[in-house]
Amino acid sequence: MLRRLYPHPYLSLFLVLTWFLLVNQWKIGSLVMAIFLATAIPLITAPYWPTSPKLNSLRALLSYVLLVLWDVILANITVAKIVLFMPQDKIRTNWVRVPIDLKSPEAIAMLAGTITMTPGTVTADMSACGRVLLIHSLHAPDPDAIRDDIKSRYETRLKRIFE
Amino acid sequence: MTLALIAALPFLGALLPGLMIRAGRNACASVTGSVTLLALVLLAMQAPAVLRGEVVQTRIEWLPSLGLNANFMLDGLGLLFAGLILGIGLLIILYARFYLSKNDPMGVFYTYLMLFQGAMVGIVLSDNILLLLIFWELTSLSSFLLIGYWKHLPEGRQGARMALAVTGGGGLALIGGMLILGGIAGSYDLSVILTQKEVIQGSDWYLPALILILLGCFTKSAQFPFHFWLPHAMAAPTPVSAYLHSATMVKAGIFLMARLWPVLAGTPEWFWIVTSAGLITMVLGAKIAFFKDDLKALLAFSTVSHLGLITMLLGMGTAKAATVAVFHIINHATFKAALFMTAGIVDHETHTRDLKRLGGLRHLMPVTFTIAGIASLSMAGIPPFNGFLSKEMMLEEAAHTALGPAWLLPLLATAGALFSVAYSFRFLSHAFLGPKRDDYPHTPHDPGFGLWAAPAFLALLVIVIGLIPMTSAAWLVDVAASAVIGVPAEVEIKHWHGLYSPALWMSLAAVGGGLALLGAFSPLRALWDATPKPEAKAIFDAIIEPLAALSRSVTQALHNGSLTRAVAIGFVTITATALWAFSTGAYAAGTRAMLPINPVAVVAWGLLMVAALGVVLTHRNRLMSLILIGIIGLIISLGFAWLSAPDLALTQITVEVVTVVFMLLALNFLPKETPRESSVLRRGRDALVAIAAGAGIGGLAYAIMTRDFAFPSISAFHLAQSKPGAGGTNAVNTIIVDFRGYDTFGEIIVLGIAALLIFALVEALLMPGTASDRLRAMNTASTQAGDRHPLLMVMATRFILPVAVMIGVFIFLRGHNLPGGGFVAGLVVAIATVMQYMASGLAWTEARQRIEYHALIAAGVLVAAGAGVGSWLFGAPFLSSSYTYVNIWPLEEFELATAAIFDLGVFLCVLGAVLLALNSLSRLARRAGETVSADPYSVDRPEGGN
Amino acid sequence: MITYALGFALACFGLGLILNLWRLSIGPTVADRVLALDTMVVNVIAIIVLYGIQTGQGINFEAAMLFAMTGFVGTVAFCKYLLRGSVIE
Amino acid sequence: MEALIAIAIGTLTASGIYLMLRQRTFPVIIGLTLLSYAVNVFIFAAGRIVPGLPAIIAKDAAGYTDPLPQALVLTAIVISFGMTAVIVLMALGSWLEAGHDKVDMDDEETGK
Amino acid sequence: MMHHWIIVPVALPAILAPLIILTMRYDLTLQRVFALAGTLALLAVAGALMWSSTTTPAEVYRLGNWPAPFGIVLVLDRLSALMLVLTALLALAVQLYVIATDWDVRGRHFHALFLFQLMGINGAFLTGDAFNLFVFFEVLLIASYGLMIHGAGKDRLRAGVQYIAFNLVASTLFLFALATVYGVTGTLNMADLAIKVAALPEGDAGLIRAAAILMLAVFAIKGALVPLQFWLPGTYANAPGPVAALFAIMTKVGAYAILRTTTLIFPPETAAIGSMVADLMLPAALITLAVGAIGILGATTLPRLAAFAGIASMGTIFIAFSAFTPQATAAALYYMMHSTLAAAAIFLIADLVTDRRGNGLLTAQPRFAQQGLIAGLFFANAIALAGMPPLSGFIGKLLVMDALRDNAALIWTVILVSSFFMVLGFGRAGSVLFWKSHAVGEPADPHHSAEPLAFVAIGGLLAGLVGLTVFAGPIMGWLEVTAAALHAPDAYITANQLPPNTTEGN
Amino acid sequence: MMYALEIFISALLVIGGIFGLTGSYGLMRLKDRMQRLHAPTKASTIGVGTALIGSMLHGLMIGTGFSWQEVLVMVFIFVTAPITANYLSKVHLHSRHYDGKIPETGVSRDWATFDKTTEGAEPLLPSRNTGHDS
Ligand code: NA
Ligand code: NA
Repeated sequence: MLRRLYPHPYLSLFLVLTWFLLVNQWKIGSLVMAIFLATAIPLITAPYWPTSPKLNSLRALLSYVLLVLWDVILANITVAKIVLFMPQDKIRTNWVRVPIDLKSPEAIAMLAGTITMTPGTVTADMSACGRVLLIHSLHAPDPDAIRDDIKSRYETRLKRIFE
Repeated sequence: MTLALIAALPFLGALLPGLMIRAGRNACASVTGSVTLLALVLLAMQAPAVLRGEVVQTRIEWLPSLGLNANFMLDGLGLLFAGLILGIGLLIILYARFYLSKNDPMGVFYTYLMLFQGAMVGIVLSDNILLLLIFWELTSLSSFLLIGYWKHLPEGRQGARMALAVTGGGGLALIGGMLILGGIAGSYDLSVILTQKEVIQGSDWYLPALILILLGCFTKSAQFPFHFWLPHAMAAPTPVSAYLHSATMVKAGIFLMARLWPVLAGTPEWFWIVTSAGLITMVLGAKIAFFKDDLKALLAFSTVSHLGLITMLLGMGTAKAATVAVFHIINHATFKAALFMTAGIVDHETHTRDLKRLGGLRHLMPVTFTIAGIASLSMAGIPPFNGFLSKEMMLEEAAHTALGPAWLLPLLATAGALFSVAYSFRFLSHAFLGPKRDDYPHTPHDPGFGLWAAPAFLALLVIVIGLIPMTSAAWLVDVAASAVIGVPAEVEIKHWHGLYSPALWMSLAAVGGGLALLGAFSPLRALWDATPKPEAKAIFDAIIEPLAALSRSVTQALHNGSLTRAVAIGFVTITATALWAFSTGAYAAGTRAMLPINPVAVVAWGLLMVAALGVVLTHRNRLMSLILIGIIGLIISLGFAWLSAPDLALTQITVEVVTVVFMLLALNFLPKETPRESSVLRRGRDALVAIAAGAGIGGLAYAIMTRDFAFPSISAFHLAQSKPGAGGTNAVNTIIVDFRGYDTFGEIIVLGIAALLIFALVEALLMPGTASDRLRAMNTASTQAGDRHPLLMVMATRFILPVAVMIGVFIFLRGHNLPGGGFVAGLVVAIATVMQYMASGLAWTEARQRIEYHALIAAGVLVAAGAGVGSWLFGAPFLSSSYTYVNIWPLEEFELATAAIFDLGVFLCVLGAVLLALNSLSRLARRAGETVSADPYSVDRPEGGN
Repeated sequence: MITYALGFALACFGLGLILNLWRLSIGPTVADRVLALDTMVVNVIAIIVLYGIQTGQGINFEAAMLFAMTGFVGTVAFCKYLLRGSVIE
Repeated sequence: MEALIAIAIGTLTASGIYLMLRQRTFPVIIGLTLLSYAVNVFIFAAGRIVPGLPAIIAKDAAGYTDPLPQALVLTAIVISFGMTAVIVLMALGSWLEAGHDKVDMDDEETGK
Repeated sequence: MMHHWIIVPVALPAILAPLIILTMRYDLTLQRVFALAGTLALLAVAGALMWSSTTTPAEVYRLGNWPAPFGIVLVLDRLSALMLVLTALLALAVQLYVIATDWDVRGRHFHALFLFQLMGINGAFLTGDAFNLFVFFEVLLIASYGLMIHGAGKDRLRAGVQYIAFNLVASTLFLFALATVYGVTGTLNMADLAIKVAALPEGDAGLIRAAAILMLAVFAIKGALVPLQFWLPGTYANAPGPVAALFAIMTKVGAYAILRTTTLIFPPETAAIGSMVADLMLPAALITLAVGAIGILGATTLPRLAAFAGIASMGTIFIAFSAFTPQATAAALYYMMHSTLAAAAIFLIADLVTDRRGNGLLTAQPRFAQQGLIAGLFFANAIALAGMPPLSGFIGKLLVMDALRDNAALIWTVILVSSFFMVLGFGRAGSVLFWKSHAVGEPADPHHSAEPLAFVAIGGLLAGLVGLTVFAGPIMGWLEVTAAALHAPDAYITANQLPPNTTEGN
Repeated sequence: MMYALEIFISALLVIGGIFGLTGSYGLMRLKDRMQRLHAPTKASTIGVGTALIGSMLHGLMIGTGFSWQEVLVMVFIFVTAPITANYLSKVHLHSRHYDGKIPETGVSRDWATFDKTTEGAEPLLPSRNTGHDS
C-alpha cells in the first residue's frame, strides 16, 4: 500500500526537501503542502520511472555526495591549472576504457556523472552493452591509474549503495 | 400604383415560363403572352388620361437619401414607347412560339424575353433617372442573355459579349452623365429635371453630362461610331432581333434623347454632336446595308441607318424635327419588326438567310412575299406606306437645316434615303423576285398562320398609317411629341408637300438613284468587295482582346506570386509613408534623463547585435542560424532580467527553447543549407530596405525612450490596484490574469489553435500522397549515430521530471505575487515532458501519457472561459475576479483568488498546446522511416536494475 | 568590498560571454558552437545571480532555474539533432 | 544606454527584414523570429528603461518598471511563439509537398 | 446599463469550440449540429445586439469589471453590431455550404477552427481597446491559417506560407504601432486615445503620425489596399472555396479597423493628423480598384477572378472612406455589406465549378453537372459584383459616386472604367465557363451529387443582395445614423465613462 | 562577524569569477575539441556554483534571509552538466572529430555511438494521437 503510494520513497523525500527549498520558509503549512505534492507528483510521474532502484544506505549516499563535492572542487582547481598554465603541447590528453561491474542503471548514471564532474575526466560514451565506459581525460599521463582510481574511489562505493 | 404594376408585370411574368414549360409550349407561350397582354391593357387604361394631356404618376419611396425612388410617370412619349414595347412584344411572343424549334428551351427564352420587356417598359416609364439607369443596364444584361441564347454558336457568344461591352459600357458612361445631371438639377426625378433647362445648360458640367449621356444613347442605339455591335447581335434568334434590335432596345437611346430633349437640346453642342452622329450613321448604315448578303445583317444595318435618321432629327433641336422623329419611330418599329419576322420566316423555311442563295421566293411563299413587300416598300419610303410619310418629313427638315455648308446636310440626307431605297429593293428583289431556284437548302413554302400572323398585323399597320396617318397615328404622335418638346406639338402629316417642297425632289432623287444603284449592283458589289473596310468584329477584337491580354499580363506581372517582392514593396511603402508622416508633423526632442552606461549591459547588447548580424551573415547555414537565435534569445532574456522584468525573462527563455526544439525537429527534414540565389544588386537593395526600416524603428524607439509620457500612463492604476484590487503583488501577473485577462484569454486561444492547426496539418501530411511519400524516402538511418536513448540522459530525466513538475507547481502558485504564473508553469512542465520525449523516445513516452493533449487544450480554454462566465453568477462582467484570504489550520493564511482558476486554464492550455505541437511534429519523423523503440534506453543493460 | 568583488566577477563573466561568442564564431565544428552556447547560458546564469546581489533584490531564482533548464534542453536538442537528426524519435 | 538599446532594436529589425526578403522559407522564418525579438524589446522600451527596480509591489519601493508593456510583451511573445510554430510547420509541409522550399510562387501556382 | 449579451459573440464560440474538441472530436455529425446551432445562436444574438444598438448609441462592457481606460472594454455601437450580424450571416451560409459539400471531411478540426475564427472576428469588431484589437486579430488570423490550409496540398501550403508570412509582418508592425501609441499617450483604450491624441502636445505630432501610419498600414494589409494587397489573390484562390468565402469578412475587418480608428482616434479634425490619411488613402484606393478590375479581366482562373473581385470591392470601400464625410461613410458601409455577401457567393460558386470540373481554369471544358443552375447563380452574382443593376452592387456604386462629388472627374472615371473592365471580365468568364462548354464534348462527371444545401447557401447570400436592394431605403437610413455617429463619436467616448482630467500632462 | 561574512562573500565572488572566466578561456584556448569540453563543464559550473553560494550568503548578510532556492539551481546544474558533456562527446565521436585512438571496448559490443545493432525494428505505430496508458 505504502509502496504503491510512494513508488519512489527517496524521491518523495527529496521532493519534500525541494518544496522547502522552493518556498524558502520552514513552516508547518509548507510541510503539509510539501507532503501533498511529494505524494501526488511521483504518482503522476511514476509511469516515466518504471523501475524502483534499491537504495541500501542513505547515509552512504550522503557521504558519497560530500566526497564528490570535495572532488569537484579539487577537480576544478586541477583543470583550471591545466587550462591557464599548462603549455598546449604538454597536455597529455587520453582516452580511457573503464569496465564496470555496476548493474543498476541508476548507479551507472551516477558513476558516469561523477566521472564527468571530477578530475579532468569526461564520460564520453558507454559500450552498447553498458559494461564499459569510455572516458576522456584532459591530462592523463597514466590512463590505467585513472581507471583504477575511478573503480576504487567511486564504483565500489556506488556498488555498496545501490546493489 | 398602376404604372409600377405595368413595369413589374413582365418581371413577374418572367418567373412563369420556367414553371409553365412543363405544361407544354402552347401553355408557356399563352401565359407569357397574357402577362404582356395584361400589361398592355393596363397601359391602355391609362391612355385616355395621357391623351387628355395629363401625366400619370406613381411614386414609391425606395432610397430617398440617394434620390433613387421607384417613381414612374406616363406621358405621351412613355405611352408611345410602352405601347410599342408591349404591343410588339405580344406579337413577338406569338411569333416565337412558332419560330423556336423543339430543341430550343422555350421557357428560358421567354424568361429572358420578359426580363427584357420589363426592363424596357421600366426605362420608358421611369420618372427617376437613377431608376431609369437600372432598367437601362438591365436591358443590356437581358439582351446579353438573349443574344447568347444559342450557347453553342461562337457568333452568339461573341455577339453577346460585344453587345454587353458596348451597351453596358455606354450605360456606365450614362451613370456618370445622370449623376452629373441630377447633381446640377438637385434631383434625380425627371419631372424636376425637365424643368431645369436654364440651370442645366448654364452649368459648367453641362458638356460632360451631355457627352456621357450621349455615349449611353449612342451605344445603345448603335450610332456611329458604336454602330458595329448591332449586326453581330444578329446571332440571336430572329424574334430577338425583331424585338430588341429593331423595335425596342436600340430605340432606348433614341427614347432617352427624346426624353431629355427639353433640357439638353437646343445648344450648339447638342446640335453638332447629335446631328452629325445621326447623319453619319444614317448614310454609313444605309450604304453598308446595301451590300450585305445576310438578310438579317442587311436589316440590322438598315436599322442602324434609320436610327441615325431619328437621331439626326432629334439633334436638329427644332420642335418640328422632333415631331418627325417621333413619327418615324412608330413607322420604323412597324415595318422593321415585320421585316425581321419575314426574314426569320425565310430563314426558317429555306434554312438560309444568304441573299445569294435566295430569289424567286414569291412563287413559293406568296404570303410572306406580300408582307415583306409592304414592309420593304415602306422602308424604302415609297408611298403610300408609312415610311414614306416620315421620310418626306425628314427630308423636309434636312433641307432647312445647316450643318456647316448649307448643302451638306440635305445632300447627305438624300444620300441616306437613296441607299435606303437601294437596300430595301435589294432585300425584296434578291429574296423574292426573279425566277424560282432549285438549290434552296430546304424547299420553302409559306409557314402556318401562327408564324406569319404577327408580321401581317404589322404590315397592316404600315398600310393603315400610311393611308390615314392623321386618323390612325397623329394623336399618338401628338401626345408623344408634345411630351418631347414640352409644348403642344403641331402634327401635320401630309402625303403631298407640294411641288415646291425640296423633300419631293430629294425623295425622287433618292428613289431614282436607289433603283439605279440596285441596277448597278454587280459592279458596285465588286467595287465594294475590293475596298478595304474596317471589320467591326476585327476592330472590336483588336480593342478588347489586347485589353484582356494586357490585363492578363499586367495582372500576372503585378501578382506574380513573389512573396519577397511583395514584402519588399510593403516595407518600402510603409517605411516611406511613415517617414513622410513623421517628417510632416512637429517633433520636439525628448527631455527625459538618460541612464548611465553599464559595462556588462554594453557587452550584452553588443553581443546581441553581433549575433543578429551574425545570423544575417551566416544564414545560409541553417543550423548556425538556430544557434545564433539561441544566443539572441538568451541575451534578450538576460536583458529583461536586468531591466527588472523577471516575468518576461522567464517567458522569453522558455519559449525560446521550445521554439528551438521545434525548429530543429523541422530542420531535420528541411535542406540544411540555403543556396545563394540573389544577385549582389538584389542583396544590396534588400540591405538598403532593411537598414532604412531598421533605422526608422530604432529612431522611433529612441524618441520614445528619451521622452516622458504625454499623459500619465494608465499603468499607474495597475500598480496602485494590483494588491488592493486584484489581490496580487506581481503587477505584471495581475494585469495578465485580471486587468487584461481578456487579452490573455485570446492569447491562449491563439496558442491552442496553433497546436490544433499543427496537428491537423500533420494529419494531412501523413495521408497518402506526395508529402507522405517524400517523408518515407527520407530515411537517414545510415548517417545516424547509434544510441538513440543514452542511459545517462534517461536516468537524469526520470529524476528531473518530478522535480520540474514541482517547480512548475511552485511557479504557478506564486505567480500572482511573484514572478511566474500559469504560462511559465505550463512551459516548465511541458519542457520537462519534452525531456522525456527526447530521452526515451516518442513511443515510450506516448505509451505512458495519460491525458490527451487535445483534451488539455480544450480543458484549458474551457476552464479559463468558465472563470470568465462564472462571474455572471455574481452579476459581474466576464472575467471579473475576486479574492479572499483563507485560514485553515495547520496551513498559514493563504490567498484564494478566482484569477487562479483562470491561470489554471492558461496553464493547461499552454501545456497541451506545446506538447501537441511537438508531438505532432515528431510523428512526421516516424513516417520518415524511423523505427520505434519501446525501450527507454539503447544499452541492453538493465538486467541488474530493479 | 563586495561591490568591487561583484564588479570583478561581473567583468569575468561578461568577458567570458565575449570569449564564448568568439569560440562560437570560429567553431570549427557545430559541437564547438553548441558548447559555446551552453557555456554562455552558464555565464548568463552567473550574471543573473550576481545582478541579484548587486540590486539587493535577492536572487532571481526562477530565472536562474529556467535558464539552467532551458540551456540543458537546448544543448541536448542540438546534440540529438547532430547525432540522430530527429530530436524526438 | 537608451541609444544602445535603440540601436540594438534597429539592428534586430534590419536583420529580420533582410532575412525576410530571402527566397527560402527557413531564412524568412528566422527573419520573422528576429523581428519579433525586435518588437518585444521595442514594446518593453515603450514603458521606458529602468533597471534595478523591484518587480514586485513593495511598500518601500522607489518605483517600478512599467508593468503594462511587460504584460503586452508577454502576450506578444506567446502569440508570436504560436505563429512561429505554425509557419515552421507550414514551411515544412510545403517543402514536403513541393520538393523545394522557395517562398515565391509561380503565377500558375497562385490559384487554380 | 451593461448587459452580458455583448460578450456572447465572443464567449459562445470560445466555449463551443473547445467543447467540440473535447467531446465530439470523432463525431462529425455532432460537430455539424453543434457548430450550426452555435452559428444560429450567434446570428440571433447579433440580431438582438443590433436591435439594441439602434436605440442605445453605444454600450460599454467592462471586462473583469475594471473601468476604462484601465481594463479592457467592449463597445457595442451600430457599426460593431452591424459587423456582427454580417459575420453571422456569412458564417451561416458558409457553414451550410461546407456541410453540403463535405469540405469538413477533408481535414481535421474544421468546425472548431471555424468557431474560433468567428470568435476572433467578433472580438475584433467589439473591442474598445487597441491592444486587444491586436490580440483578436491574431485569434482570427491563426484560425484563418488553419482554415486556409484545410485539406493541405502543395499550392495551398505554399500560398499558406506566403499568407502567414505576410500577416506576421503585419502583426509585427501592429505591435510597433501600438507600442509607439502607448509610449506617447500612455493609454490603450480607444476612446481614451481619441481624447489624448487630440490633446497631444505639438512636439509629439510627428511620432503619433508615424504610429498612425504604421497602424493603418496594418489594417490596409488586411483590407488589401494597394500596394499591400499582394497576399490576397494567392491566398484566396488557393484556400478552400468556402473558407475564401468566409474570408470575405476578413478584408472587412481591415476596413472596419480603418474606419474605426480614422473616425475615432485619427480623424482629420485632429491637429496632429490633418488630411494625412485621406491624402494617402484616396490614390491608393483608386489604384486598388483599378488593380482589382484589371485582375478580373486578366484572371486565368475563376478563383483568382473572385479574388480580384474582392480587391476591387475593397478599393471601392476605401475610396468612399477617403472622403471622411458621413454620407460617403454610409455609402461605404452599404457597399461593404453588399460586397461581403457578393464576394462570399462568388467563392462558393467558384468552388462548385472547380469541384465539378476538377479545376477553375477559364478555358472551354466539357459541361458539368447542374451547369444551368450554377450559371444562373454566377450571372446574378457577376451582376452584383460588377455593379450592374438591379442588385445592390449598382446601388452601392451609385451611393459611393453620389457621395464623392469632389474630385468627381477622377474618382468617377476610375469607378466607371473599372466597372467596364469588370463587365468585360465577368462576361468573358461566364461565356467561357457556361456557354462555350456547350461546344465542347460531353459532360465530364454528370452524376455529381446534387448538394441542394450548397445551393441554398449561395441562394441565401444572393437573397441577401436582393434584400439589400429592396430595402436599400431603410438600410441606408440606419447606416446614415451609424455614419453620423462615427464621425461625431461623442456617444462612443462618453459610454466609456473615462475618469476626468485624463489629459492633464505630467 | 558581518565583516568576516563580507570578506568571505567577496572571496567567493572573486573565485567564482575566476573559475567562470577560466572555463570560457579554456573553451577559447584549448586546441583539441575533446579538450575544450573539459573547461566549461567543470570550471564554468563551479564558477556559477560559487557565485550562487555567495548570493545565498549575501541574502543572509543583508537580512533578506538565506536563499535556499539557490541550492536547487546548483543541483540542477550539477545533474545536467555530465549529460551535456556526454552528448557533446558523442557528437565528436560520431563525426570523428577527436584526436588519439579510441580503445576497443573489450566486450562483444562496440561503443554505443558506433553500435547500430540495437536499432529497433518495430513496425510503425498507427499515426493517431491517441496514446493510451499501456
Ligand atoms: Na566535468
Ligand atoms: Na496577457
